[in-house]
Amino acid sequence: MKKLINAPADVVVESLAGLAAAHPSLAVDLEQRVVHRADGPVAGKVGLISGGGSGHEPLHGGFVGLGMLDAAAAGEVFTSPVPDQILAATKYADGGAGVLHIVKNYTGDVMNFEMAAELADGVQIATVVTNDDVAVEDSLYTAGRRGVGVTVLVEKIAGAAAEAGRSLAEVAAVAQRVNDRGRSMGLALTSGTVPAAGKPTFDLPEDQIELGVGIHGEPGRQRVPLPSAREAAAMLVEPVLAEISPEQGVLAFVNGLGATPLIEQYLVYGEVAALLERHGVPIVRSLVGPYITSLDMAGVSVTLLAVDEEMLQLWDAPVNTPGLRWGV
Amino acid sequence: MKKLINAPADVVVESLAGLAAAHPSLAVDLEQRVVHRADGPVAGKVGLISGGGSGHEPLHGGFVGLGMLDAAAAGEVFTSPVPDQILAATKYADGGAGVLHIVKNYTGDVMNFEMAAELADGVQIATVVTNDDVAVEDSLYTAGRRGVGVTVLVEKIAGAAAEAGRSLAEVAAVAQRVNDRGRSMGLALTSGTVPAAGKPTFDLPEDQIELGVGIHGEPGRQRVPLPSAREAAAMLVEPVLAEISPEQGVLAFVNGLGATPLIEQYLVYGEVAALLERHGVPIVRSLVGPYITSLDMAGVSVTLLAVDEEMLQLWDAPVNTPGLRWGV
Amino acid sequence: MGRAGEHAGVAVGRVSVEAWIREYARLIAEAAPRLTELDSAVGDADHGANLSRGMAAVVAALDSSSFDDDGALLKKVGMTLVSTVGGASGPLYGTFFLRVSSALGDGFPAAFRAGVDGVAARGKSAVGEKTMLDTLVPAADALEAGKDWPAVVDAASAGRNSTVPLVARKGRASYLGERSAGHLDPGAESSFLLVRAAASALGAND
Amino acid sequence: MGRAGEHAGVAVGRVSVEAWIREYARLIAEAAPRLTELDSAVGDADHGANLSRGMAAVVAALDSSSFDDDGALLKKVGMTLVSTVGGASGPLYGTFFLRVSSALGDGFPAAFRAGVDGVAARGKSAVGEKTMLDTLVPAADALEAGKDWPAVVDAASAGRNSTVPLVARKGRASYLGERSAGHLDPGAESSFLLVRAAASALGAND
Ligand SMILES: Nc1ncnc2c1ncn2[C@@H]1O[C@H](COP(=O)(O)OP(=O)(O)O)[C@@H](O)[C@H]1O
Ligand SMILES: Nc1ncnc2c1ncn2[C@@H]1O[C@H](COP(=O)(O)OP(=O)(O)O)[C@@H](O)[C@H]1O
Ligand SMILES: [Mg+2]
Ligand SMILES: [Mg+2]
Ligand SMILES: [Mg+2]
Ligand SMILES: [Mg+2]
Repeated sequence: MKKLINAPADVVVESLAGLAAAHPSLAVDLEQRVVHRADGPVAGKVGLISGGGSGHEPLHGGFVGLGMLDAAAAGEVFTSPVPDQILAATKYADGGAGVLHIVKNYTGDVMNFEMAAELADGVQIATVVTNDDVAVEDSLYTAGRRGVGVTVLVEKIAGAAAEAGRSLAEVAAVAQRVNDRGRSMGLALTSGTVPAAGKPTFDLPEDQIELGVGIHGEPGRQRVPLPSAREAAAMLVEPVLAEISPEQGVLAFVNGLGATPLIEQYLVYGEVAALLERHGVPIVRSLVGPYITSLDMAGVSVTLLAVDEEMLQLWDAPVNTPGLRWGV
Repeated sequence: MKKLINAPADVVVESLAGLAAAHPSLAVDLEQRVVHRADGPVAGKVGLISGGGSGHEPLHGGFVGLGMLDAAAAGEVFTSPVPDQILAATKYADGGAGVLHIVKNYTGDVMNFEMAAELADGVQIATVVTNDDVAVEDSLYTAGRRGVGVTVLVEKIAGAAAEAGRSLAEVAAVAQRVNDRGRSMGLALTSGTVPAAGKPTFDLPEDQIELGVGIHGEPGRQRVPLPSAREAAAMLVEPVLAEISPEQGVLAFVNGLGATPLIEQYLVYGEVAALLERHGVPIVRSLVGPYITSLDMAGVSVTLLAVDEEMLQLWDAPVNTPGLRWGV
Repeated sequence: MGRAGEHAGVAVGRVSVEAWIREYARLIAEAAPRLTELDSAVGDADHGANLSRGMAAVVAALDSSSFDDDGALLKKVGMTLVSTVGGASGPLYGTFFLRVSSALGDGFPAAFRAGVDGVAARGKSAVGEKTMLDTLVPAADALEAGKDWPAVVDAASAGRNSTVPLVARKGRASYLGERSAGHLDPGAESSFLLVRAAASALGAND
Repeated sequence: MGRAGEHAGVAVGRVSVEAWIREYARLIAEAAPRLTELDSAVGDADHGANLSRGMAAVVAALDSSSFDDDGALLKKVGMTLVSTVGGASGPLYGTFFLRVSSALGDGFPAAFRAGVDGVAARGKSAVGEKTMLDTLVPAADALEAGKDWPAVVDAASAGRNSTVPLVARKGRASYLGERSAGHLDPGAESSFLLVRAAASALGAND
């Protein structure tokens, strides 16, 4: 395993220390491994927190700041944070107007956030569970669809709603709506390597990809021969498009999973844009880059959000975080 | 070779098409493979162009926009653009106040920009050649130090100077000063793969790194055993620090070379910051992320710029490009 | 309990509860690479790292504190696991020990059953979904049926092995659908170690 | 020239100049993987891709245009290489052909020398720095000395081989310092092909 780390056990906390050193607008509680706004909690504003396993950077700590998250709890690599951390994040975010928990739908995340919410007396909590990954069947007999790319969009849009002074119920409602109107699908060319495991989570032959892969290196549903970028775009876009209703166009988000260079991400975006044009679906906003990653996995995911006017306004509102910044 | 592409020969133009589709503020001349501001040329403003081989994204096309470059010429992967392209970029950037050519010091880049400048009659041209890589000895008997990380800082700071209405000579002078006061060094954990070559440029054993590597996969001067992040930071910072005079502190830039995840980049940044603190060198600005990459190479580089008040003001000025954005 | 509990089949006492936990920690530390390996096939390659981190914290807590009774000790174990493991197994094993702690007064088999029920409630899961419950439920059944420790271990082992052909319906492995069949569930394996640890530490009292 | 130029040693004519270029294109296409391989060791793994892209464009230009004379044809070759190759070798080979084109009236050996001098001027380089000049300069010397084509090829080959032990002082390979020794320079190899192509196309007129 080749990584620029000291010891596998120290990766998360040392990386957070670096994040704090690089961004004076953020504070990091290294004990609890919680990133929070240095100027928080913002009195009277609904607080937004998220959290999850580490290894998906910039998600979530890199999305803390004005117009997005108030705090983020960083678990071990690919491991949900524990209730204590989530509780600490909740307190850092609590400006008296309640706190929204944005939870990616994984058994561990859901249970740990549940336990934290049970313990957080005195703070009004609402929870939105993101579950946008169409690679997973949403059935009563599974853990349900995973939360992936749409989480970034939920954090941005709900963050803007909170910054605009909306109530906890309103912020939760728009977060839920973004989740409901967004879907994603990803593919991997190579596996990532968890530092503590020391070797790639899975092996992929040189001529195959893992279609429908998760962001924790969970194998996908299917291995298929290495496609061209054009074919890959179709494999990702078609199943996503089948599950959304883009009456007013989409926000198209091509996400790099970690080791895939930007030149390929933009190339894939070009294919996605061409394909959507053939479908007559206008792209009204776009996002291209590594925003929700899976360590050093090579691959991309595509998220399409069927936007409405309100979402667009909130998307365009100022945001100032290490990972996303505009308007300020 | 596993890449999300269609055909190796089409990578550059198809990726540029994706860049243009994703960013309405940019226009792309796909024939000449030149990215330029959609609102350019800006009358009366000094134009800034750069260019070089592709495979270093977001450099340079991702740095076109308000407060940074006016146009960028994209060569084939790791191959300098040709004079025709550089000439086309020069014309897209020419608002009547002259054009600054920002050239990374590689034989091919220097010669092609030279030929373009010879052909560009009617446009006043100044050239700054960046050469900040301390891994290469600067001697009359070599091609000289390579231009690497400092190029991003030159483009940002000189771009702000041009946006502020300074003359060509003034913009060139500040660009030169940034180059002169900045130094870099990089290391690779793995080689990148040039699409047309189809296999990694070099092989590195699992327990070794290439120290002093270039951004084109040029092997470094030395192979050394895989260091810890702390040791790696020292290997990069010490030789850089030895060649700058940071009286007023530094801008510290930890750059991911492509496949190294952000969690490791921030971890390395933390080590760099701790080391600089031990040296008594204050960090007054920072930048962490994959800004000048080398396809899917794993590794990082460190650039330290000995700033002054003027550079800081220009650094903080608004910039609106796909790769760097703030204040707008 | 505070002193040896009497019950058909198995008995458990103060020293042996602590011994159970310490033996479990030892087995987890030893098995961590294998647990992570199993989790690589159907999950995210962290089950061994998660549990060994948690059980190391538990051992540290045992080393540095004293407890009024077994209930207090097991409560500490549960809270420590909740606070240090994360992922799915943290809340699940944490809940297990918290529930065992509360129900110890009813004897070990009933307390074990309470723990297992806690896992099912927290995980909204049941036997046959390819999880740790496939090990834990047969072990609880055997304990309540008054079987001796070797028989309890056998039941746990058979339950664990039953996960191999199953298609997962809960946890990360469920994302794999049919492809999850053919692999041993990592949580079923770690739960087997929990039962084996109980057998060697508590079974000594038989 | 426009018609066969007479000079000691080698002669060159209209058809054969075009044949030289076409033969060079053929050899480059064939050798591209090897050239890129050589460039992997000391450079950035693109020399074969660069030149084969350029020479394919040259062939396309030859196929679609007609030229008044050899000078015009070689000028087109040079401009096409400048416009399509990029990197270091584009300006260098481009300049080579542009200079040869201008000096053709002085006979092939003098024109070849002019091309080689152009490379040295554009590259600010000289023999012994582990570049294409190590092939081109001995070839120019042999041509001007009136050697026949086999001897010119020998001289080019010896020059090419001389790059192996050299430490590079120009181009990307110079970044390697001492580690550049022990590798054949990719440009020295592609220049050898240029001379070999000349020998088979132009040597036919001997
Ligand atoms: N809903 C559930 N109910 C019971 N056990 C579960 C459930 N979900 C997961 N598990 C168990 O947890 C194990 C995985 O634990 P671990 O790898 O530590 O957590 P994570 O899946 O969050 O990475 C699985 O092998 C399975 O036995
Ligand atoms: N200054 C120079 N003078 C002469 N030849 C040079 C010089 N620099 C490089 N070369 C030649 O160019 C070759 C490399 O060409 P190529 O790989 O196409 O360009 P790049 O180095 O830009 O990738 C080298 O092998 C060398 O022979
Ligand atoms: Mg996990
Ligand atoms: Mg090159
Ligand atoms: Mg796991
Ligand atoms: Mg080259």
